[in-house]
Amino acid sequence: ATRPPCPTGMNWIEGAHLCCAQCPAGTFLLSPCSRHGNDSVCAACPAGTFRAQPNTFPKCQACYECDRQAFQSVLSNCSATSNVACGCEPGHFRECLDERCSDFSCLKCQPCTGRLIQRPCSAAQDALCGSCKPDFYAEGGECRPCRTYVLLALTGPLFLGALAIYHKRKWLRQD
Amino acid sequence: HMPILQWEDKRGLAFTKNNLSYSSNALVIPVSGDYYVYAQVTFRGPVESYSKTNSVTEIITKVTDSYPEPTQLLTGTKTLSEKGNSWFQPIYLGAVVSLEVGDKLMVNVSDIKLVDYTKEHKTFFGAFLL
Amino acid sequence: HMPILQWEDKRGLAFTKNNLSYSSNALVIPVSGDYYVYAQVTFRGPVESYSKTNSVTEIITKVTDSYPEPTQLLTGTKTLSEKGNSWFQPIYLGAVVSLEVGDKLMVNVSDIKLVDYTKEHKTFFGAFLL
Amino acid sequence: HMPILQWEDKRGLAFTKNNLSYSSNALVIPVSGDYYVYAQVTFRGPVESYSKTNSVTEIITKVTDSYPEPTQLLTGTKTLSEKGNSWFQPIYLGAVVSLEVGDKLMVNVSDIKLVDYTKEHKTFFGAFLL
Repeated sequence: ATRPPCPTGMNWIEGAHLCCAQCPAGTFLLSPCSRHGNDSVCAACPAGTFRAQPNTFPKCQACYECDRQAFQSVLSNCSATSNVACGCEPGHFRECLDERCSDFSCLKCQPCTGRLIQRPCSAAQDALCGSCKPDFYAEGGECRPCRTYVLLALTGPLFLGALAIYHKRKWLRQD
Repeated sequence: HMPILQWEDKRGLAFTKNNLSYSSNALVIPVSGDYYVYAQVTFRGPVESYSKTNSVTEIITKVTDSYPEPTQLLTGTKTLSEKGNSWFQPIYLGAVVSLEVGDKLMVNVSDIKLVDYTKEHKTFFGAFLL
Repeated sequence: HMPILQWEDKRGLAFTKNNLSYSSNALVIPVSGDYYVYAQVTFRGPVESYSKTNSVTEIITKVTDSYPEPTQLLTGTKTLSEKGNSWFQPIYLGAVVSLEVGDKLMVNVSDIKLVDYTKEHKTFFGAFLL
Repeated sequence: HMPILQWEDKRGLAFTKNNLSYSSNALVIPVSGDYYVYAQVTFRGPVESYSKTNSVTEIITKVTDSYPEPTQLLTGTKTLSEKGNSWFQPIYLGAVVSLEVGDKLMVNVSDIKLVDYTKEHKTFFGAFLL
């Protein structure tokens, strides 16, 4: 079908066989123009749909939704002229599925327990954990607090004490 | 029964025509004949407060007024081996089936919480008369 | 050659349309033209006395009387990563192919023992003229 | 944008029907109407000097001359769990979409280096008018 080029701001409408004015962003072409081209009938995009650019489409595009069950959060809601924008909930970072990151999962930030944080967790990437914090020692890939033996020393007497009371009460109960 | 998916039938890419209609989460067959029926469900996980899933299933079923039990027309079932981290698994089904006027077509899934409903081009369902 | 699947075309869902007929495990083309050909095979394992399988393959092939070698029309092949425990894996294929009257279509699989043929809605094969 | 696959439409199996034509890696729609559009891409890896891939994505997109942004029609995205050793993964997509004359259909992939284009029966793309 050979189509005459349309002036800027107008598109060829196959059905009407005419160049019609584009509808503004946020609207769609409800019905084509009549002969003189700029009386296109445009209507607002219904809720849940949008058009980011001037167009002569018969429908608007359906908004995406943020994957709330997979820890995504809404950065900005869908409007008549823009799709929804999704991010990750606090404590999660984005793992992109392709370079453009149009699809991504939200993964839990690693806690870096007992470690120095070289780079805090952000929306774009996980935390980077450093070496063990002072007073922590490395064992089997984990960082454990050094003062555990001090702790034991303190709890020792308490523990023994508790045992004594327990026996005393049990002994009393047996009379 | 496995949960039934609900569908958007007007907005965006969705449409119904030649009086193939959509009501109470089923495609309703307007005229008897052979139809190519198809559906894709994209499953994804993990989702919070959720135990490990080791498989996902999608079934296209037919319900006929004259027969109480739904008939399973097409089934796609896949075990998952993505340990712990986030996973995506699309299942596509499509085939020719012989249907009667008034028959209802539905899509059942093993677990509705695992369905990626966020984009219309990842999970979709349709049929056309041959 | 890879083993060829046999098909049940009388009972249940399997059926033939616009006088496509199955004979000795092949779909016979009654009139030349462009067909949408499709097949799904659900594989499952492990199967008892069976060494580890690390991939499954489904191929829709065409045999023409006038040409000795079968032509591979559509292929779906998938590696398996389910270590040891039980797995299932559907493979769906479908496309338009140009066929001549008398051509025979068949479905070959990498290993017939791994095919889940227990339910006709899990493993199916068909075609329709455009 | 994600890389776009190029298609061979003269030799071998790939062909165009009811005057659908390929030009500069797109399927050009000759007449407005509802089309069943389908594509399969077989991905395989690992590819030499290549960092770990943990997912593959195939998207069928529509480009309209008069609109600056492509529309995503169908998407298949799958995470990979085959650690290190060689893997292959087919993704099939197919559905009915409403198209206008002049619309262009393309197949985008997450990573073109992972596409197995060696055999046309493993990676294919087409459409037919209903």
